[in-house]
Amino acid sequence: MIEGYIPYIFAISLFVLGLGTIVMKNNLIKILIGLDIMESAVHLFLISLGYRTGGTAPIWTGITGEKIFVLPIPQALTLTAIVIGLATLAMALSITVQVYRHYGTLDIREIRRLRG
Amino acid sequence: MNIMEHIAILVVITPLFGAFSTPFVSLAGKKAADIWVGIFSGLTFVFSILLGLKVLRSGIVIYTLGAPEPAIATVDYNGLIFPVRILLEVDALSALLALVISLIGFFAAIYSWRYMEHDTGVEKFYTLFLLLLTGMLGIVLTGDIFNMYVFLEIMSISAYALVAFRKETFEAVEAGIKYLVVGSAASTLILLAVAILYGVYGSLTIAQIAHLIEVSPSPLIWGALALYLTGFILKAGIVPLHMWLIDAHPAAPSSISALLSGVVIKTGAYAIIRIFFTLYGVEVMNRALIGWIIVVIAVITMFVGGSLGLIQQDLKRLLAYSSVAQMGYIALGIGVALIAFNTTAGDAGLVGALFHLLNHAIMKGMLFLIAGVILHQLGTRNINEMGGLIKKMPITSACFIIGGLAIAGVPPFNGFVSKLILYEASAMISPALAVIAIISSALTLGMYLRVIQTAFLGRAPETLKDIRDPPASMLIPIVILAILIVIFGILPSLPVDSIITPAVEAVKNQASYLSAVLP
Amino acid sequence: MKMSEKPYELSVIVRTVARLLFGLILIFGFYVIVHGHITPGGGFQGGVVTALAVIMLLAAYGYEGVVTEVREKILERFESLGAIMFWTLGLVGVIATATYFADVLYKGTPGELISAGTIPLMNIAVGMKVASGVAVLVIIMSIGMYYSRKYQKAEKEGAEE
Amino acid sequence: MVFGIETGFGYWDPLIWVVLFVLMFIGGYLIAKYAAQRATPFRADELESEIFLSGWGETVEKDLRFPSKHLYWGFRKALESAWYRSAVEEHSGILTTYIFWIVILLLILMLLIAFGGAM
Repeated sequence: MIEGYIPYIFAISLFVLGLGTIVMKNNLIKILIGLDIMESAVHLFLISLGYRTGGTAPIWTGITGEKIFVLPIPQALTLTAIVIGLATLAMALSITVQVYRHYGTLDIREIRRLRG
Repeated sequence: MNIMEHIAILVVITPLFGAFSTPFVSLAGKKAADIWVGIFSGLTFVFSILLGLKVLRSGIVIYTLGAPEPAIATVDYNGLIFPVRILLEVDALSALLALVISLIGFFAAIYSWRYMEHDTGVEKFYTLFLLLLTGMLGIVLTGDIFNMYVFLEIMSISAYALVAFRKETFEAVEAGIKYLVVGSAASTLILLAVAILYGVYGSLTIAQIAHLIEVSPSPLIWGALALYLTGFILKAGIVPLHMWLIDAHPAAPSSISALLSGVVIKTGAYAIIRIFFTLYGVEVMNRALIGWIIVVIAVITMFVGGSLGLIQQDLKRLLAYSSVAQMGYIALGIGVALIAFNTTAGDAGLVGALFHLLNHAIMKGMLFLIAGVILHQLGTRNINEMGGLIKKMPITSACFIIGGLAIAGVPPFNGFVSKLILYEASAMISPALAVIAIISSALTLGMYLRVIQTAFLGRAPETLKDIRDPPASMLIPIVILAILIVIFGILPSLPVDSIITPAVEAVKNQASYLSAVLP
Repeated sequence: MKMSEKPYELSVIVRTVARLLFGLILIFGFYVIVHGHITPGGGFQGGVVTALAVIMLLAAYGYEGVVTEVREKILERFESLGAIMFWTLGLVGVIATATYFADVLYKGTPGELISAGTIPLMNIAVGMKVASGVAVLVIIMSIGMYYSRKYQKAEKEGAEE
Repeated sequence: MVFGIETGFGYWDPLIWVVLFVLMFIGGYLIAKYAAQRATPFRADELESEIFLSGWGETVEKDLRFPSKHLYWGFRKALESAWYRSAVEEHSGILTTYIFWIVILLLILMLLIAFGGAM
């Protein structure tokens, strides 16, 4: 039953990919992209936790009879996490603009006046 | 509307309302915004005291959002009842943390009145300040792991913005972006841990997950524990993930530094305690292994913080290194308590850790406020450019000397008492630990003696002629915190018996935390 | 071809289409917000759609063109107002002797627009906050672009002298 | 009012410490006062006022200060090459180092806890 695990495998691969990006890249924007990939991996993981085969969106449609819904709680969690991710990303990009204004570069090997 | 009934949620929503109403109030001028923030942080402090009294009187307080009961009967599982709703669960540990947070927050708010007078965009500063308070209070009061993550992010994002607040300086911007990247990486790890726990147990309530872990521990939860631990070790600023702290805490405005060093990193320590002792419970985990991991990290932390603090020239950077060292002491207490749970040593470790947490919040809060006074009056943070300050600003200098000696563990101040408890607790596990702790304490003494000798005693340089004590609104918080240091030093049984011991009992008594929520 | 007087603006086609679409996008955003409790979507999604209208204008007209029409100070007030509205709607539950966030207003029939108590009101509050918040965010970020353009221009003039 | 506190297996009473400290301070002050009365007064402008260091006359500046950076000099000198150089270098200010440590700690904790965490 490999099909059931495919989303998890994707999520883990994405997570490792994002982690690799933030460890290996030197450009600040690329690091932020890596962070966002990591976050998206977790979102994918959360969403696939609530998936049920053949399920529909968990909203009230008025149709009577037997129906399968996907689990709504992971979707709510993911939405919250997306909002938080958006806020973090916006903050990060705003500070990045300031970093560029002060340092004239986005190479993190040169943004290192604080040390020791 | 009975206030005591809703006291738990009021602690969280009072600063939240203050945060979003401040932009409107600041239309009436900066003075109005000052008063408004003072009122709301003061109200939060009062509500925290009331909450603490209620917890001490009637045990764990449960507050469910949107419904009278946390539990709901399921259709699928034959009417089985289990908690699904969002809830606040306040035991003595949470109440202690809430009290410390709102105390330091209140003083930092009053201090900010005059400290931030030369900055622009003060209403945004106040909004972020109150959001930071909201986030911290939410973390310690919530009974739900996903809400803990949400509040953690509210706290972290406000903290990133506040660190980068003085965006005209390169230091603030650089520290801000570094703090942001490592902080969000850690937050992602924590979110992954939450997702794993949700995937395994289908619940987010701490009590419910703890119950299920007790019943059927799955191997996946240990991966979640490692993720959690890494995330919160970073948030707590423990070595080897302390480097953001050293950059970020000095870069923030000083009232925020006091809050960051005093209480924000303590929420990481709180979360570690909560995860070990309540969420996972000591019965299912390999206490010796995990305890020794924490102890080893703690010992390294103490040494790194103490030894590197010794060579710093920048006053706020030195204070940040001292924070790292003191977080090591708190972690040492937690580790000892894990290794020797429910023995004399373990209890002493927990008492020491929580008492040191309280003491360090007071001491480091005060020291950072004083560093801000020096920066405000002198315009420099370099220790070598200061001198003879005790003649120019006697009250501030006296408070700094008290705080410096207290944090270095000199009797009869409060830092000595909590460190003594930690020495004895760790010596019961292994005398070598106590020796390293004492050596690290000596290093801390060295760095504070250096500051006291250079900056406060000796002769004043020619450049520092007309330096005075700061205005009253900056001085009063410092003096009150200094008085608290002395009182807690002379009368250690006062805080220990009244608030620390109930918190320790709450940490040890996982069953009552669970039974308060589970039907 | 002669360079435009306003280098930050896109071509006239883009600008016209942006002007035309502006109202439609706003209406769609409001629709998603208001129907948040009965269809997929809600305050956050609708708010982002609404903010997209402003962002589109920003792309077409540049910071200098938009900042005269959209006051970010007023949008910031709106953002705070949305948060306060959300907070107050939560407090309604406390005042009605239930708990915070309790759903105490008229529930109605499921599936109708006027139903579900305070939830649609909360959606509107969240939509207000998100729409103005995201719009302000992008406007403020584009200030950076504005300044860099100004510096480049100043440098070029300096080089010519 | 209880001043003391149990500390695991010991007992700490700050009141006794404070009382002893005050008593010894007063005692020391009295002894110093007494000695100052009894001692022969210091005569300036004579041979005794000159400082000899290992038999050499030493000229010393008027405001002799003990620079604070010499505090713990031995400790810092001893650990200079073994610890301080590498520790300061490690805090390089490069963001990748910071993240690298997160990954390292995560891997270590994963290995230790995931395979040894369960009781």
